[in-house]
Amino acid sequence: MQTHAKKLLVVITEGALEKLLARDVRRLGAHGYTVSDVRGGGEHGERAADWEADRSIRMEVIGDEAVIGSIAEHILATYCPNYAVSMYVSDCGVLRPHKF
Amino acid sequence: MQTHAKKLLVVITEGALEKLLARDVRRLGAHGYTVSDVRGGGEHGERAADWEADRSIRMEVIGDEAVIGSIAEHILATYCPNYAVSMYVSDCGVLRPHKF
Amino acid sequence: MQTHAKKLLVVITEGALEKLLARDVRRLGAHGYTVSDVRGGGEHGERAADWEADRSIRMEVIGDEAVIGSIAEHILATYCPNYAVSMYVSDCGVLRPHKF
Amino acid sequence: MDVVVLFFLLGLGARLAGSDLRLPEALYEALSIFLLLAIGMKGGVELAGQPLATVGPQAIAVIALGVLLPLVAFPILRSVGRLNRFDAGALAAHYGSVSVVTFAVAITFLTSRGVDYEAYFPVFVVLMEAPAIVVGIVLARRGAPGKPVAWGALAHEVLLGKSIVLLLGGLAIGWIAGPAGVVPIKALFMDLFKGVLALFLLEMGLVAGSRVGELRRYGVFLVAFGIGMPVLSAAIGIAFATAMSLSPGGTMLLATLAASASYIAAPAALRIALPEANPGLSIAASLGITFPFNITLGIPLYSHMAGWAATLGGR
Amino acid sequence: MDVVVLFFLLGLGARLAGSDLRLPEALYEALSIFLLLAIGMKGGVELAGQPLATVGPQAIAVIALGVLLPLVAFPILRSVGRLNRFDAGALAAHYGSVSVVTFAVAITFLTSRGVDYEAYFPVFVVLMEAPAIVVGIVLARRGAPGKPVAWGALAHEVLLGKSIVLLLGGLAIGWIAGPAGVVPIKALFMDLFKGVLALFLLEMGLVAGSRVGELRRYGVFLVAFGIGMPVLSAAIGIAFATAMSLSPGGTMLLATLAASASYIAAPAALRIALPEANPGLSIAASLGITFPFNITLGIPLYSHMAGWAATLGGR
Amino acid sequence: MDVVVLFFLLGLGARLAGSDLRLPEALYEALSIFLLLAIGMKGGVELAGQPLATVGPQAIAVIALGVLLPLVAFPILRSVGRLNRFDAGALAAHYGSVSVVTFAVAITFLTSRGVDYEAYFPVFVVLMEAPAIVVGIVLARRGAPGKPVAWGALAHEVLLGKSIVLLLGGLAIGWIAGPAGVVPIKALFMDLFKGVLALFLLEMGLVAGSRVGELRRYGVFLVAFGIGMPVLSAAIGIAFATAMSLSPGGTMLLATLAASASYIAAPAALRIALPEANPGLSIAASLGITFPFNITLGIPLYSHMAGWAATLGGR
Ligand SMILES: Nc1ncnc2c1ncn2[C@@H]1O[C@H](COP(=O)(O)O)[C@@H](O)[C@H]1O
Ligand SMILES: Nc1ncnc2c1ncn2[C@@H]1O[C@H](COP(=O)(O)O)[C@@H](O)[C@H]1O
Ligand SMILES: Nc1ncnc2c1ncn2[C@@H]1O[C@H](COP(=O)(O)O)[C@@H](O)[C@H]1O
Ligand code: NA
Ligand code: NA
Ligand code: NA
Repeated sequence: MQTHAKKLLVVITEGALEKLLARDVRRLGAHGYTVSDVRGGGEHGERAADWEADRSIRMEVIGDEAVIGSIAEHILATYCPNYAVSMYVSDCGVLRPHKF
Repeated sequence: MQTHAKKLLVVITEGALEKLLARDVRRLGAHGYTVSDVRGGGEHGERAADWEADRSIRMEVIGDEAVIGSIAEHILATYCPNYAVSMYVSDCGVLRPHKF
Repeated sequence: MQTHAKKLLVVITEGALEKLLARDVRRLGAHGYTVSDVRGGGEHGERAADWEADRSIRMEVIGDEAVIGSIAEHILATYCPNYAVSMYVSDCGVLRPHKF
Repeated sequence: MDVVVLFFLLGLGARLAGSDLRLPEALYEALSIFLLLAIGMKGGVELAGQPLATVGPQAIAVIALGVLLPLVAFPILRSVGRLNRFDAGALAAHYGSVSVVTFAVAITFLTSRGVDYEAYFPVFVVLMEAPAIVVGIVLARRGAPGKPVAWGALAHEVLLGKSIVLLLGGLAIGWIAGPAGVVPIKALFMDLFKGVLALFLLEMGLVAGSRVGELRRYGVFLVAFGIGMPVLSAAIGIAFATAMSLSPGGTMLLATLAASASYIAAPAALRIALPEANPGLSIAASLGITFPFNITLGIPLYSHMAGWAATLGGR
Repeated sequence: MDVVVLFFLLGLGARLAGSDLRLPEALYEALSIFLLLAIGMKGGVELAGQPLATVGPQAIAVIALGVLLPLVAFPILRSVGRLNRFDAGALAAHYGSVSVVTFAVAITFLTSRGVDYEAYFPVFVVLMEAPAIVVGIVLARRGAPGKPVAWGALAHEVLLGKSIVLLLGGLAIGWIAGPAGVVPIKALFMDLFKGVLALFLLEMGLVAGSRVGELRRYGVFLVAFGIGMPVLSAAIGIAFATAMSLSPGGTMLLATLAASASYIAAPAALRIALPEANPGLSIAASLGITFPFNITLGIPLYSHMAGWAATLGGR
Repeated sequence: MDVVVLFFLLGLGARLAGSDLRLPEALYEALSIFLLLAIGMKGGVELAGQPLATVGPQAIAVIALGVLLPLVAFPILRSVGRLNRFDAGALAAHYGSVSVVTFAVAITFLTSRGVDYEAYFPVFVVLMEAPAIVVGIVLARRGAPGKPVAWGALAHEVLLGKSIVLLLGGLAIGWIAGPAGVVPIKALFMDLFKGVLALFLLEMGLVAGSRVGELRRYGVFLVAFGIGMPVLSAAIGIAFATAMSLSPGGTMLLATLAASASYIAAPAALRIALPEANPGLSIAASLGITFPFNITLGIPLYSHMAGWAATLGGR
């Protein structure tokens, strides 16, 4: 199995940002993204997902280091000041490098 | 905390493949798998999960490098030509190596 | 993009443990956690999530190596003997190190 | 226009206007389970009194109709539409199979006009689900290299899929329980039927609205096929109905079944059995064009066509 | 056979035939919330007119029944079944506690036959949920080393769990609002009750069907226990009912409550309080055997048994 | 107290007692879709007969009321509450906009007492959703540095959001179909209305119960504002209603709309348009205090206030 090194960015944040983030990551060069519904807790308190203003999402984006870096910086500057956001980056390997 | 190196394979694809993949990964040597419902977008367009033919899943499999490699190769050959599939591999550590 | 090394712990287990784990990880020093609903299969058989006693969750915790280590040890000792638990640790990088 | 169709237009309009309105997927699934069970049950209650001598030959004719329609559609798709064999086979399968919700709207149309029909019609819905799917796959695979069809898995997927299990289950329950037996559950399954259909159509409008955009990608042939094929199928359905001596209401229903395109059973089955086909194409056609056409203009048209046929036939 | 039971058989049959039919989990939860509230409310409305002098002593008897049943089951499970103390305690807890849906089917059985019963029976359902769970845990833990039971957490889990909160809440609402007060919501909670029960039983059939496979793993004792224990419990329930001077309908209902095995409150509570017990065992028995047995053969049998008891007692 | 309010209290009590009871999110969404459609449709059916000459001027007055209320609230929040401009603007927007469920409870209150009202009132609900949101944002942003408001995106979010699309869609469907046209779907949308409202209030009780804890963090001013502001708004609403010559029932309804605070449209819009505002603050106030106050004590109070106003006005 020959893999090619890419970066994986995971963003956990308020459901209200889903549409904005999906647009942003595409604009900043990602070829795709994946979203799931989550719940959890952090410095902004518990987000139990039990009604609409309380929904959280987890977005996953795979891409080149440069693309992932600029997405992360953008989120840090744009959303982190006013929204509940957790974000981390890790290494991953993909089989079809052109795809990401 | 003493961990043992394993590989984590993540496959994001159409809901229609769930049963087939679950069977395949077991057959190829994985001891288990985990599935969640996701939505997202990629080269095959947006998959909004708003009705049944549009559902996407995210499957996670932990295993030895060899097992994960053969699962990834199998998916690449069998499903990637005709289905929307994203796939990546990363390193992880487990506490109970016999389990995976 | 300047990232700081942290550990990511992923625990996949029975839905019945959600509240207990959320309490435990906070007590052991994590600043937060994220939970999603999953289904899957492992040594304890298939967990199809089709009714309440059969639900599984996936919990994700980001933290310092020491905190993640003590959470993992605690789960290993407390829950692994009697519950269906899968658990792995991986490296990740965060942009705001104080947050985790 | 029936009130339920207004719900479809609301969903369609909301999505085309750019609204994010979504029905939760669990609600969509719950409504479709309800509709399938209720339709089946209604037919089953009526089936009790029917002589097998009447229903048997009609059933065979209906299966033949399901086999014939994809055989008509396939060459059109190949020659006029210039589609590859996989896409042509998949579309032929969708258009030969049936849409249960289109059928439900047709029933609403008839009842609101006081027109009678053979009450055991849900049996025909069940019988028309599968044959076209099989024929479409055979047409696509015939002589083609590549992996053979896993007919066992396909039979499992189609015959034990949601549509057939619930329709057939509803039929069996209605038949066993009989008119008196279903009284305690009438308040749910009968009285709420049209309201539930309205909600389901709202969701279908939202989904159809999302597909309209894709039509541009596939061009004008698909739009023409999505309207022309149902009308052709309806005519064929009326010919069959006449041969079967169905009532005027039943003739219109068979025309509607023929004209309707599957978007539950067929997509699920074909995604597995014919992965080379582009699923976006079939769904854009069946949900983005044919379904809206059928429930707004098609059903009234098929009703007229059934009337003309009756006049021609001197009935 | 009542029509609602046919829905159970449809679900069971579909799953055993290998269908993937699934009800969305949200629908399952919604239906169970509905049933618990509706059953509670129905009882609460009736409770208004009851003298405490009648209900009080009966309530104490019912709690005693809930304590007795696991004490009967435990030694059987240990000696005949050769189960370890944890599994035996867990099973004893499940079988001493009650299944609200089995109760609902029994009520449907009685009303469709026009048999009266003490209308405040839902109070007894609430009272029988918890005691057996506590007794089962004590039996398993008694004298065993290991961590002590967190009784506080357990009380929280059981008393504030879905079943008791919604049954009790429904009772309180029905009691406060009274017959006139609930009229505006009757169309939802009363008229649709049997239809909702039917849908819920469809889901239960699917779930039960998934469990049947596991039975092989646990062997013949579990099957025998899953049928024998309810019948024995029903007999004990009838003895209590006779001592409590319940009506024939009430006698049959108490027999059914005794015979039914919990699959909502007990599994949730025991997974936390008795983690050493194998949850698959209890659920295979209660859902895979006892529930199907009760709603098909058990309820008619308990009705007969109640009749024999009445004849014996010269009533 | 109406039975639907008891469901709210059950949810509130269960959560405060520490129960984990949860309604699935899909059920919550399904219920809210149902309520919005049903309220809209009911109004639309009635709108058919109304002369535009009556409704037109009233509509303008209602929009003016929606603009005025945040202008009253903002200075109070800034000076007495010492809130920053963002939080003050956000709260003003919530309290100037409306809560559809509070409106539904008020309608239930009136119908159970046989009081008439202008049946096209749902039109006013639609008209009062948006203006206060715009005003609140302008108040917060006025003269402040920082990024400009994306008014286009905001209009999209509010005007194509769930509340307005479904209310307006329901209105249009009711209006087009007319009283006879909606008969087939009455069993779902009309007969079940109060039962569905009851279930929704159960969920609202659970959510409100989760918010009560947060109130401690925000202090006594928020509690006072959460009760005082609705009463003040109701008085202003009654003045408007008197000027608009509404019926006593309509006067009470306008008072309730004025008094109610949004928790669907406003939070969604403000989270995007005013991210600097703390969403916990607005939601703690509107869901933790004002909503419970309104449906228990507020609505009867506003009914009395409307009565006094009528007496004063010599009607
Ligand atoms: N240490 C953590 N590990 C995993 N997830 C976290 C962590 N901290 C926060 N989160 C998630 O990120 C969301 C927003 O975090 P916060 O801004 O800290 O409230 C929370 O609701 C959690 O779902
Ligand atoms: N770059 C990416 N990052 C994360 N998820 C992706 C990415 N590309 C595709 N996906 C996911 O994989 C699914 C199938 O991808 P595709 O075959 O590219 O359409 C999409 O619907 C997304 O959920
Ligand atoms: N090798 C694996 N890869 C991914 N997920 C697994 C694996 N093994 C187990 N799981 C997940 O962990 C849960 C509990 O595992 P187990 O205790 O092995 O039954 C399963 O239901 C799966 O969701
Ligand atoms: Na057809
Ligand atoms: Na019992
Ligand atoms: Na207001």
